[in-house]
Amino acid sequence: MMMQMVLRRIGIGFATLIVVSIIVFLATSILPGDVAQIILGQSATPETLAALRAELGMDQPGYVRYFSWLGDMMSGDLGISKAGGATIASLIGGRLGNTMMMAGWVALISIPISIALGLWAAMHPGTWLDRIVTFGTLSLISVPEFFIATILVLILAVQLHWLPSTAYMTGEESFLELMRALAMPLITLVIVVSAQMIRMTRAGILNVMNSPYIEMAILKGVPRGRIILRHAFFNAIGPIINVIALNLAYLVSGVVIVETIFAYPGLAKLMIDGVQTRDLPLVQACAMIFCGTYVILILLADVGSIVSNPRLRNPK
Amino acid sequence: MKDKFSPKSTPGEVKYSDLSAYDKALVEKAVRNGYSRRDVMKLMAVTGVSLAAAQNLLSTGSEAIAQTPKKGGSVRMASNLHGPDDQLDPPLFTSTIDYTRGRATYNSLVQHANDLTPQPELAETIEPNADATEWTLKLRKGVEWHDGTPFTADDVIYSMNRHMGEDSTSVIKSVLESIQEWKKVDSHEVKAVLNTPNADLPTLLGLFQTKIVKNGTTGDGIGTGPFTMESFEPGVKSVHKRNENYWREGANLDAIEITAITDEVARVNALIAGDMQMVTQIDPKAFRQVESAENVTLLSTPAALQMGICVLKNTEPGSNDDFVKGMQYIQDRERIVKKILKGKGSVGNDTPISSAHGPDFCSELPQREFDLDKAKFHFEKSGVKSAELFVAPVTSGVPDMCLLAQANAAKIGFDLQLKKVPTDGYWGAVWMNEPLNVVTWNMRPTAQSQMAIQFGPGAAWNDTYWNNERMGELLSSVLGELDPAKRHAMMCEMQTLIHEGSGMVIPAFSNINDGIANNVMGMPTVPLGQLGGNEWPEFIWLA
Amino acid sequence: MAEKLLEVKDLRISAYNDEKVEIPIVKGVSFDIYKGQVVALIGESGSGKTTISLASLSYTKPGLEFSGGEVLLNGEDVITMPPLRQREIRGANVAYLAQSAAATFNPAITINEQVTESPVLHGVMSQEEANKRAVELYHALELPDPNRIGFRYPHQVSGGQLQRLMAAMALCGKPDLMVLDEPTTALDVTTQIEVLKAFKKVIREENAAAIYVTHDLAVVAQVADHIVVLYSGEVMEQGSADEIINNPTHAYTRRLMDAVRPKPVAGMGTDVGTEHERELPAMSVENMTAGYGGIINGEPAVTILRDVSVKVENAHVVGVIGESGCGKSTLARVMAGLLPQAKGKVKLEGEELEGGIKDRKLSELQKIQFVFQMADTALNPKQVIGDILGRPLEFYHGIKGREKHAKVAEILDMVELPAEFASRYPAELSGGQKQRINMARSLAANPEVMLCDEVTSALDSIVGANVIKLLTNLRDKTGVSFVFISHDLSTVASFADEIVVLYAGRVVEQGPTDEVLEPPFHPYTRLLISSVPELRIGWLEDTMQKREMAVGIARGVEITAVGCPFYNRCPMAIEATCDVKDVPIRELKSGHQISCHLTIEELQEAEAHTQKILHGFEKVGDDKPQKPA
Amino acid sequence: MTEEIIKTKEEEVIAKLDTFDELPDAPPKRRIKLSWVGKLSVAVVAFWLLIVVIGPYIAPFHEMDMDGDDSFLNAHSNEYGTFFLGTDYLGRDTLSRIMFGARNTIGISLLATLFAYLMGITLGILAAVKGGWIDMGISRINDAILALPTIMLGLIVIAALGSSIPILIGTAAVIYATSVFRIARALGQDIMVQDFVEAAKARGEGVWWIIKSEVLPNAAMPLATDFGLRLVFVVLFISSLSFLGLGVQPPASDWGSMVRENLQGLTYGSYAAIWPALAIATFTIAINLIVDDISAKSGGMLAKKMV
Repeated sequence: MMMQMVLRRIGIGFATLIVVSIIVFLATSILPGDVAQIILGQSATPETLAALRAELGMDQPGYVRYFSWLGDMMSGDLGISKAGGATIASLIGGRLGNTMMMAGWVALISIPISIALGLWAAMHPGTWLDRIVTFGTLSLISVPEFFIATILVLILAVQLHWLPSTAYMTGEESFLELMRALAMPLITLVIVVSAQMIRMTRAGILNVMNSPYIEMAILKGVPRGRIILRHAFFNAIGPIINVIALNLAYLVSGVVIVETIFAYPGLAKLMIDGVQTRDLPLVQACAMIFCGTYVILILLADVGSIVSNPRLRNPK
Repeated sequence: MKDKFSPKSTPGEVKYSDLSAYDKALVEKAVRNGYSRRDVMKLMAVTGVSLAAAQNLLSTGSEAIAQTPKKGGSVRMASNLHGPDDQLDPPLFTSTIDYTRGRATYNSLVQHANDLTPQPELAETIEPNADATEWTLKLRKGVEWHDGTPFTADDVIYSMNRHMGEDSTSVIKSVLESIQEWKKVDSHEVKAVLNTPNADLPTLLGLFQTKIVKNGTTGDGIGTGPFTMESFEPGVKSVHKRNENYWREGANLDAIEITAITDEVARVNALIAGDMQMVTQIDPKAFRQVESAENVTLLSTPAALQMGICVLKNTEPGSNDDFVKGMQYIQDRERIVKKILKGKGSVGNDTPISSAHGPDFCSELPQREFDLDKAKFHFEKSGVKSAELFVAPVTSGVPDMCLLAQANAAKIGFDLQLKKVPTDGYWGAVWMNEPLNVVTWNMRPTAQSQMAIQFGPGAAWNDTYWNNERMGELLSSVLGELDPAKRHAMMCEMQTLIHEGSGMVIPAFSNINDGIANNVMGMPTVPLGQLGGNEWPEFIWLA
Repeated sequence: MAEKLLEVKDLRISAYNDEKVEIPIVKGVSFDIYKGQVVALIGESGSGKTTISLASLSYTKPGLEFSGGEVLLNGEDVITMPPLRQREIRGANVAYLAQSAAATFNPAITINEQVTESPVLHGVMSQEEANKRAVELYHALELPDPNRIGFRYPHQVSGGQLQRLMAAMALCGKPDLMVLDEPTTALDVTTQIEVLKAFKKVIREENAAAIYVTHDLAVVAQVADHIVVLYSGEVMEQGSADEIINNPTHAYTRRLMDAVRPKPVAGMGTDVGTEHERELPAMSVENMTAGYGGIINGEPAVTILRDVSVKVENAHVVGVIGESGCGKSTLARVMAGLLPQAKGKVKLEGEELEGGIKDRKLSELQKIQFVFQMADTALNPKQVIGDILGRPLEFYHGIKGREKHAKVAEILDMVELPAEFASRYPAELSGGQKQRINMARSLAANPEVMLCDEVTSALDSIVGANVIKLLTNLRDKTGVSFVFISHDLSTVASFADEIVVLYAGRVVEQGPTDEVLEPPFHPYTRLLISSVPELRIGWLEDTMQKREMAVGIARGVEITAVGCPFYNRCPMAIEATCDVKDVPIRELKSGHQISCHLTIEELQEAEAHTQKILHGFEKVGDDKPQKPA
Repeated sequence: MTEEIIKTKEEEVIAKLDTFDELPDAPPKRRIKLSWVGKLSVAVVAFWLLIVVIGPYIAPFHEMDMDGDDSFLNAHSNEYGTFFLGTDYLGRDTLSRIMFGARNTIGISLLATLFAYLMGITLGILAAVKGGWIDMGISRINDAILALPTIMLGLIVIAALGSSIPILIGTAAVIYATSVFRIARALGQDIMVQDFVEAAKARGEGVWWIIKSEVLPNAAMPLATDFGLRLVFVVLFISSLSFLGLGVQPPASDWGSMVRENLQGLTYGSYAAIWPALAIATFTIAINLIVDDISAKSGGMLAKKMV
């Protein structure tokens, strides 16, 4: 029962990834202006172009390139960056680390905060504190994140000089120095992500709050804290896990703007650069990583909510 | 003793050393800002000296600033662009960040002084033959590569040959076309054989891409330069440590870190917040912010950094001269300089040459003014009702300049549509392809090379496809001409030809605007690129 | 009499709409409850009975507010008490038992935790004590496997068991007062009476007081000491159970009485007019097997119905009865073509029909109409009645425009509703009215056969009775045949011409109503008949002594492939026969069939035996079952 | 006397019963009632929609007139007129640009969202009704697009096809159609198992009739509330693209790029970036509040009963 569902989810995940790979390949191969031209820039002359094109092997038909590319992907060979000439693995390596580190810290901070605040707000619906939380989060998700980020920089870095305005890492700083370097993007992302998750947690709980068993709990004289934490939370956990997963995916792939503003060498920024230099293998590799992460996270979320559901966990 | 690089200076009455502290500071600031006429006037007012004296004072001043350095410390520099395609291989250098890294890591045969006169670097002497068709270069002895091996003629031959031949992917291949071949004379002497006379060869040998790499290498960071490469991550950053057995006096800083912050707002904030000591490309929007911040200085170097609109002559509508005239007359040049460049620039006269080019600039050529009636007249004469201009932010101010042109055109009922395209792929796909597009050119060290590269008949980058035989003759003959007066006359004729006939609209020249922390001293002011023509790594020091 | 436990004085509760206009729901109700007394609040939906009962927990449903009067629990007014005090009394002094245990048990928490939660939270007892107490209650409530059932999750036990577990939950904290809100309404009769029995037993043992909320007088008769009859928030009449039941004074009470169907006995079936006679049966099902999931060589993955044969004569009402899950709805769905059968034939006027709707002709579809159980969900909330009724007219008969309007009015009239309802939305109708519309929609198609799936079970007794009346009229007027599916034997018996008894997907007995309700009975039919509560105080006790009840009940229904499905509950089961051999169909006179391994004679004999026990000596019925000689 | 009263009362009750005038057990469906917050929000949204229509005609300046005394000035006036909200980095009137920008920001988002809904609902309902392989196929492709980071997708498409308003609308529409699809599909599946759909099937109705008159009317309300949220996302998405220089192109003004291009002014007291940011915020927050207000009716009632 449960096993079947989990397996089914995994199957779906794979199917999705295949489709993703096709879309990514097509999407990237419609990019105009070819790498050779980009590399040579102003000095591009017909013969130099031809030479470079041949060298880059841009003359085979599409499907051939797709399958060879897919094959390489499978075997973990991400190919050579056309522009840089370095292997993509080497380019991505460090960036992926940075992205993961950032995502990790943000998750570590924001998830507890969000769930706590979300539950707390759901526990006291209609009170002015609840209103503050709901309106506050609402406002935060309603303005562009680059605005939030810039305001924070102007206050914390430019005016008060408390924090560095960019996430510049030398690589040999101590843990504290590192935290200081990452502070600004961290804060920004925590704010952006938490706002989402708080709202969803609250909504998820209140959604369950309409069920008869909650009324029963009230009629049994169960205190509100326990109603929320024991009776409501465990039934709302599915959607909550899902939201967390989505936000994690966003942290890995969607933070272009924050990375740009804070000059943080993350994967998203790398992909942008890749697009701008028409570095297709690079773009494809990044895209696949992003989608892979997304699919896996969603998969985990699904499995999580399946497992968290007693109906599926222990069959009749 | 090792001889030291210094900008050449004419002897004058007033010495920097005998100025009061206040005046010293003033001079310093003037030098920093790349002294403009305004600065000179100020100086004359203060010190009550003659123009020449003031000029000299400023140059000696800059020398003085460079002369009293402190050792130690390190700086972080943020350029405006970088990516996975960052280069350490000189022939492929395309961006400021590449140039800067090159400058820190390698040397050229020749180096440019603040006033653009070529100075010997790895070449001790450069001697032309009578008709300047064969140049003999004596190479510096006792120079060592970072890995300890000695620098010889073979390295030079190898490096220079990489710009030549069919399969060369060198960015400046076409610029060095006049060189036929490089001959090795002995271990420390080489010959350059030209197919046409070229008095400016020394200048060309100082281009960013002509850095000398070790024989057989393709720019792996082993150079003879003032700094050794500690680490290099394309699109992230590079770290450089002082080269302790540098052949010259050597850099003052222990280390420099070179990175880029692509977001202009973030870049400025980083400077003001003190995370970066030097940043390039300050957008005019941010001038006030930088100037009003007390811990940083806005470094504005007058240069012939042209903000150009290319009207292709080989196709509609550019083939119609009146249309070009119309485009030239709708440019509100004063306003561009005042409003868009916030005064940090100079009015252009639809020629690529500005006062920054010194004596070769044709000041006699009457300035073309903003004149809507003339524009209306010419547009109507041309019969063209509307046109589409492809705009990319090739340099700060250009898009806004086009917006202004559009607004003005609208006033006289001409419909100038702007098609904004991103910079990526621009040079490949739009520039020299679309009938109307925008362009910017880094200032070339000589007026001749500047005009040759853009307006030489059949030149690879003749980006308005304006081919004029007379222009061609002048371009080649001027190189042989050694009499200043005649030379100036020829220069003037060429500029007039461009002003009248070409498809180039150049309403303004932008200064090179960078920001540095106040404690950064001894900035060179070479107008060839960002941050003193990227010459800074070897010379700056921290007060 | 013991001292007062709860005193309700002129209680008033109101709803407030968006304009803050007061809408009184409870209009000044007063009654008392003494220790150890069971007070029944009886009334139909909208009578405010639940609202009143909840007031004793100082609770009102969202949107409602106390607007007057007082409710004294042990002399303390629960309406005015501070929130924290409210929490104290809830669960500790007053416990609530909701109608649907399935919904009120938290699916994510084990039963034991939920049962013991309240007393432990209120510090009435420690977790250990609570657990012990819980297990005791499980025993007392005759729950299977009482020592381990607590560790299960709600979805792992049957509905009847959950209902009893809920009682355990209420009782665990030894409350002074229990509020039982329609606790048996959702259950099958056979389950209902054992749950009733269990409740009564523990209430006695615990000497607890209780408010018993229901619309079913027959049930009340079994449990209540004192009865309060409510109508739209007002007390119509109240008094001791005996008074109310044996000589009600208020007309409304009498109405309620009438709505309670008498014990099903022969001769209740209405005789059929002959003007609609035709030689072919309107519809028939032959040796049909159906179920869900893919069909592998004629056997569906999950078999619901096995080898079923039913005939529906013209202008006849065929009542299909059985417990939930016996497949009676499936039978209707197969006939309607909503679920293609795996085996066997479905015939309309002798013509064999295709399995699925897509393969059936429009005329065939039009002749067979399905009436869904829940009018609430069967009517599109976004369509006005006019459109709902108009559609079949247009769809089958191409009637449009003014003509359609006229026809709609006509049909509304047929179901005794005013024509102006055509412009209303379903939500603006009462349950009964919706149900009429629901049937009217099928009528509009002008069908031969109407398949009515539990159309009355969601309705109040009086309303339900009216619907039945309507149905019979329609049959007589139009000559439509009805297949009337219900779990309530007495309802069916009251007007069906034939009865089909389904058990675990098999037809165990079928025939003319009179025949079926006469001995000999199939053991299961017997069980059903004897389970229907009678409006007679003491009926429950009597019934409980019948052998077949004492056995059977505790076990669940098993759908078996071979042998007799009733084997595991049958008091007369024959080892190694009933469980393995296919069941023979015993033909009695005039199409009366019983499928049982016992011969007619044996069944007759058994019936006599039961009667002896019933009217002979008093004797508790939990001793060993013994086969009749 | 009293007996009589009681008698009449009895008769009333019985009369009621006989005329089948039963009390509706479900109260008549109320139309959506908004709290004062909700009403205010509606006003705000209405205001902006009005600006979308008339903004360009009532704006004191044209969006590309550089008539201000200087860039980054706050409110002032000169021979050209009064700059109520000051000027932007090129000395253009902020107020006018906001008025013009409304058309782009809101207009584009609105259109994009509409198209997203067209696509999402059509495919979603189709998948729900048809099920099987069609459902499987569409869902997988949908998931795949959903898996691609929105900004990335936008970036690639726009890098490929250039940035024009139709392209922007198309891109946003496709990207957000995915989430609409999911909702529509879920709703569709829920509705398809409702009895009244079964009834329609039993009657022999065709798929399209069922979709048209059974599924869509019942899916309308939830989809409508979701529309608001979706719209907000699109507004922010467009703004983000503007941040990366891929959004609406100059001289056309859109709020996102206005915030972007004037951010620098903040450091020396120019509000040129604040006003458009406020415009975005008021619009999006208002919509969110309306949605909250509507959905609040469903949730939280019981929660308030907790002690």
